[in-house]
Amino acid sequence: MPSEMMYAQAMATAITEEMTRDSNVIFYGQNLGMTDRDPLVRKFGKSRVRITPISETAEMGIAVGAAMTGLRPVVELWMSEFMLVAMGQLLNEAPRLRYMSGGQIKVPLVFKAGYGFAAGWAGQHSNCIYHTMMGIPGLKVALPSTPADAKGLMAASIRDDNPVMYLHHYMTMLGKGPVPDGDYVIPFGVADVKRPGSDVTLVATGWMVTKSLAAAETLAKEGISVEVIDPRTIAPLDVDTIVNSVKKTGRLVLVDQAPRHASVAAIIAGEVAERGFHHLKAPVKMVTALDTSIPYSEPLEKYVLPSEEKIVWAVKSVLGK
Amino acid sequence: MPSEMMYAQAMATAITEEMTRDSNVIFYGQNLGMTDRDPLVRKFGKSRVRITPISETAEMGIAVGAAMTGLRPVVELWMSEFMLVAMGQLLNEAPRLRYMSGGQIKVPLVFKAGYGFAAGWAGQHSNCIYHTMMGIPGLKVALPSTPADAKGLMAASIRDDNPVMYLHHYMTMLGKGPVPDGDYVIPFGVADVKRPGSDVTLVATGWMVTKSLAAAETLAKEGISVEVIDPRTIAPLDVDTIVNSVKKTGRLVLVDQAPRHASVAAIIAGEVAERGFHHLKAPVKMVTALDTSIPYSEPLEKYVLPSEEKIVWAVKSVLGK
Amino acid sequence: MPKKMPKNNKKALGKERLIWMYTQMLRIREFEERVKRTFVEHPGVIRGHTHLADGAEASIVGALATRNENDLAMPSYRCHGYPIVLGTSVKKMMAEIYGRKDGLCQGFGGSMHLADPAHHFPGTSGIIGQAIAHATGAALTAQVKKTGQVIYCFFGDGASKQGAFYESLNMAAVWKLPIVYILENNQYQVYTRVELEDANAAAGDPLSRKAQAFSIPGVTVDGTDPLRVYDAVEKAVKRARAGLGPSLIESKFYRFSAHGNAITVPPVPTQFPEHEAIETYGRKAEYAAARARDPILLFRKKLKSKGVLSEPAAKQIEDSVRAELEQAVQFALASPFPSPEEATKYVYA
Amino acid sequence: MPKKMPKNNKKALGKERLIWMYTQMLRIREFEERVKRTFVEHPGVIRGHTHLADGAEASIVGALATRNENDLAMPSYRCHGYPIVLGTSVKKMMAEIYGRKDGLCQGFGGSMHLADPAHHFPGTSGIIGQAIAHATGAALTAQVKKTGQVIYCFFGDGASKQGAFYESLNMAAVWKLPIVYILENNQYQVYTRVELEDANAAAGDPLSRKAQAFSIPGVTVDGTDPLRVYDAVEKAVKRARAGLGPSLIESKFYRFSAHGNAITVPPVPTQFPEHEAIETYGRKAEYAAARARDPILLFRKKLKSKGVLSEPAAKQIEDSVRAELEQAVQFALASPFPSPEEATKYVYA
Ligand SMILES: Cc1ncc(C[n+]2csc(CCOP(=O)(O)OP(=O)(O)O)c2C)c(N)n1
Ligand SMILES: Cc1ncc(C[n+]2csc(CCOP(=O)(O)OP(=O)(O)O)c2C)c(N)n1
Ligand SMILES: [Mg+2]
Ligand SMILES: [Mg+2]
Repeated sequence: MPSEMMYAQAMATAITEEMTRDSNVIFYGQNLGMTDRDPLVRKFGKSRVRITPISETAEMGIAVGAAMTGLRPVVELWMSEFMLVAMGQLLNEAPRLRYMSGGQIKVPLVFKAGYGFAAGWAGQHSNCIYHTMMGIPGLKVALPSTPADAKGLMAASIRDDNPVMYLHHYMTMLGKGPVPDGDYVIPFGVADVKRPGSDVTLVATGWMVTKSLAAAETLAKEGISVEVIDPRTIAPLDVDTIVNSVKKTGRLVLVDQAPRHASVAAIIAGEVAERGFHHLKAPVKMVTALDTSIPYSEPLEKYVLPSEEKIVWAVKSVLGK
Repeated sequence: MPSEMMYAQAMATAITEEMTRDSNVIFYGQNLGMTDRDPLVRKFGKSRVRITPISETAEMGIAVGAAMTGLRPVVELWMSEFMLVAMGQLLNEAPRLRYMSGGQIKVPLVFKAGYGFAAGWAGQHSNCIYHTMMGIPGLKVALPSTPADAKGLMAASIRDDNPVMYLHHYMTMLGKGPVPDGDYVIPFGVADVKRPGSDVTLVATGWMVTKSLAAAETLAKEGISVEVIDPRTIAPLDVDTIVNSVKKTGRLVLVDQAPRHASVAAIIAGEVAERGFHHLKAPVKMVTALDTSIPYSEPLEKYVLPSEEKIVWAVKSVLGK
Repeated sequence: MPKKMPKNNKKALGKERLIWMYTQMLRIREFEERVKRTFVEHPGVIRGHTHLADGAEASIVGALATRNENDLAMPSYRCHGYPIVLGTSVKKMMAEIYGRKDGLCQGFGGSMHLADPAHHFPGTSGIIGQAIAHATGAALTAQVKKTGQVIYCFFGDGASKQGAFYESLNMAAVWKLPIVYILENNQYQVYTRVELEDANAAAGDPLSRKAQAFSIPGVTVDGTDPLRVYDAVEKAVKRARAGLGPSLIESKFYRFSAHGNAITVPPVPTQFPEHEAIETYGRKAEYAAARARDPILLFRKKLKSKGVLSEPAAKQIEDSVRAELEQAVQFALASPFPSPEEATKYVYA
Repeated sequence: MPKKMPKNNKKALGKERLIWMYTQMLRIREFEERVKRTFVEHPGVIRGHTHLADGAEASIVGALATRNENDLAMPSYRCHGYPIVLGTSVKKMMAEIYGRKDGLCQGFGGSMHLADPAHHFPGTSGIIGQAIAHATGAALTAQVKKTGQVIYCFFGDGASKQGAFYESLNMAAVWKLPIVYILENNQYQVYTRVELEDANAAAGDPLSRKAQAFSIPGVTVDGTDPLRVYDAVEKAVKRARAGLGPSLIESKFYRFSAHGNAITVPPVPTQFPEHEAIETYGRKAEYAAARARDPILLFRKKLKSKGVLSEPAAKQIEDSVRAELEQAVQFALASPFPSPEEATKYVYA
């Protein structure tokens, strides 16, 4: 029985459910569980729900060590850019230790962070840095776009025996949608067709899914049928579903909130150039952020980010319209 | 008059020449300039040549602050993975401060680090992490493959008014080649055709250029003419030169030491899927590292990295052979 | 109303300088009040995240009153207070916070990233601890170029738990850089009380004890009294200028507003919540006690009792500050937005 | 030859335990001698970067002699010494360093990344400071799961300048985690003498003073004497086990070999250079003095003078250690390489 709930709530539900299911799951981060009145503290106690200083290297490194020795930490890191001060733990510790040990240990942990807060947070708080986490063997990366995916991927992340980067989008936090009750786990590496279509394949993640679906709706009114695919996890990345869709449509538009060379869009374009080339009837088209940092002022910020209009234009352009 | 010198020497020469030219250039890092007998200390003094603790965040952050206020720091960071503990300074401070200030300040600095040491350094010291530095507006990234490029790009990096990541390849350090004497500055964003050819375009950086040239030589004996292009800088990335070559050859092989989704190869493939699609006669082909961390033992390490044989095979495959 | 800092001729702080200090404290307070009122009076005009300096006035002004003309101030994202003291235009500051073309950074930076290098304010970072390293780098420039400058580096109690703090102070100590580290202990980092996250505080020790890790002087000072802050910082500045290296000063005061405006997703407009002491911990008495020790009230009282400030003079300063900031708000509201295409400027120098 | 640590029944260290300690010190030394000889006798067999523990024997053994059966040891990349004491097979260790199939990590890790979780050695990181956080996380597991374990976290003087050190110790102190931090001050980080990069050392203070930043106990101990190390660590372990939180112990000794094998590009084979004291600084006397205080010689002398160790017993131990390591080298040399396709194993659990 699905309930209607907000994206933020869906994540919290999954964390609570997993903590109930498995006493090895702990949850900590800055500015959470301050007092005994905190609901999670009340439910799970101060040993399993902890507040941390502004010490990302220790927060993340402690999670690695705790995961190596039998816990399953979930770390709230707030904004993904904050992790940049401790990127070694994400890219060069958590995903490498098992491999270097010849498979003797595992490092099951979840780093949770938001991203892409395009609401006047300016140059250092609004970025998409997921490209830094791709191509890191041993690391999985989830990018849910809907409340249901938010829950299902959080459950999957916590149950996974590997380090997982769970990135939620700030602009979708208050969005509502149906979320399955109880055990609901979405496998990694399985893209979701958010809207079926036949003329053009469109791939997007996070908030860009919302924008792309709006664009698809607009285009439908003009008789253009767009298939919107959300990879949901970018490591592993479900290239097959994308290539199969291109086989059908022959055209591919990629929408990404990051600047072009920091985008999943470019990676997918590259994959399709290799694996889907013969199906393509037109060049792929990428709609990404412009090559600037994110400016503070609203008109500037709007200008550099992908918009529904730019997406509509791109879809038409691959159709030669 | 070019002199024959080693890659390592070419970098050092450029640093010495630039420090001589401009007294605002300073040079520091771990384990350098320990004593008064050190040649750079002797030449430039202990104020401009400094030894640092193992404090990458401070080393890099101090460079940012020094650059904001009038110096041009060059920081020796040794292995690029060491920077991961301080990645915020590279990705979220140095390249953003000018933009956020509305152009009031500039941050001219060079972070120098080696990478890709495929010589038994195992899981945390042998990686290619340049993909993390792409798509970061405000940041330039140089990846010289020859002694001449090593010198010319170092001079360009130090003279540039922006933060520059200068990545040298450990496996090419002892390689010799002709290096122009005196002022020699290679502009950013200009690819170099390392070997002209007509049948297939091959793009590679760093040590992969060496391997690709060897493969091209082998293929030449079989009558296959390969054009080897080295972008030399990946931010900015000279896509035009690559697309123009593909216009001529119709075929593209991309060689990269990083795992597939952490590669420049995938980014270039994406760009060509958009901008060079109509010139392509066959799917692009990427030769990258396998999706593993780098293992210690030699047969394992060899297995996961691109090799001359894999490159030869890829070139033949895009030719349908 | 004195804007430029009057010179100190005698050993003690002269009347002019004291009045100047008081005025700057008022200007900071009024600026922040107007920023805060903007959320109510003009919802949506200020975007993102804004952090106020009310409560910090004595600490900021006491510290900066010790500086020489060319010394630099380098704080964190909670950055409104300092440039006001350095002589930056409050009009341009307000316009920046409103995202306008006439803003200090032409709308590119916003509240967290004010920058005015012409007024010895090179710019700030929104990422905790990182600017401590930047300030240390500015001190390196001063040392290498022998400019005689001292760098004033400000950061929070929370920031002192970031590796950057520790690494920077160690390097500054080894290199004897001309810098003074001012740890503004307002006892909260967002919702977190300092004893929940700081080992010194948890043990009942002052945070200035961290100075021991670098074998440098570390003192704790009452940050609600600008004169005590002045004394402590002056000593540290002298040490720095003499080439003896950095000091750590813990300045204790209380932040009066919530950490920042509440975080919401557009189109829900942002507002300022209650202070965390009340909202999270229910510590109403703590908050009331802190407000009773408002540094502006205390300093006004002291100046009056010393005969430095008369009632009419106080009134006149208040009026002129109020008028100045009213103008700033009007200027900012009237300023146009930058045109969108300008967004691609300033990426590269 | 006693491999498993004998129990301590009395308050003082008994004879059996002392002999065991001495034996472990010898085993570490002989292991490192054989690793080092490999560079000469079998050039190219060891790849990458290898760091030796000769000089650290007393510190390692003195510390680990205090442990309970389930306590974990978590050091850095200079990791050969500890697992030897914990009971890891030296054959498998040598085979790992030789990159062989029978290696401890099947050739995936090499010298810097030995791991043997079955023997309380979860694994190491080659990136400075990062493993201090991992060890702290292991202590969190012990606390949350109430295992009663204490974590022994080892790292170098150089590593104590990495933000991870500072952040980890603060969190361990606030959370009162069961962990003992052992700062192995061998006075060098690669080429750099500690007073060139550490503010405490530059001021002539001990590095244990850093403990003040966390309001935890900090002591400095002579790391060439296993009994002094034992005493200091035992006290800290008791404190940790009692739930009172971490301690910082600075153990001072001298590394006898160069930092690691020289860095070259293949096919030029790697070798061990001279110690940096001589090669970089020309301090021959310093090096000679340190060698004269070889912890193994000192401890042997002490045990003999106390009547704990007889000459024939010493000879017998030496012979058996030598034979054991000769076997390890032969085992490693005879072990096959892993087959290439195995490289894709172990990426994901
Ligand atoms: C690396 C990093 N982690 C987390 C944050 C989020 N954050 C912004 S302000 C802040 C609190 C800082 O507290 P403090 O240093 O005491 O300064 P105050 O706000 O009290 O002036 C936090 C945690 C950040 N900006 N950067
Ligand atoms: C973050 C990082 N920076 C630099 C290095 C390179 N490095 C490896 S070992 C080492 C010296 C460490 O010295 P110390 O901590 O004193 O340990 P010791 O080698 O003396 O045992 C350095 C700088 C690294 N591995 N990681
Ligand atoms: Mg605070
Ligand atoms: Mg050392």
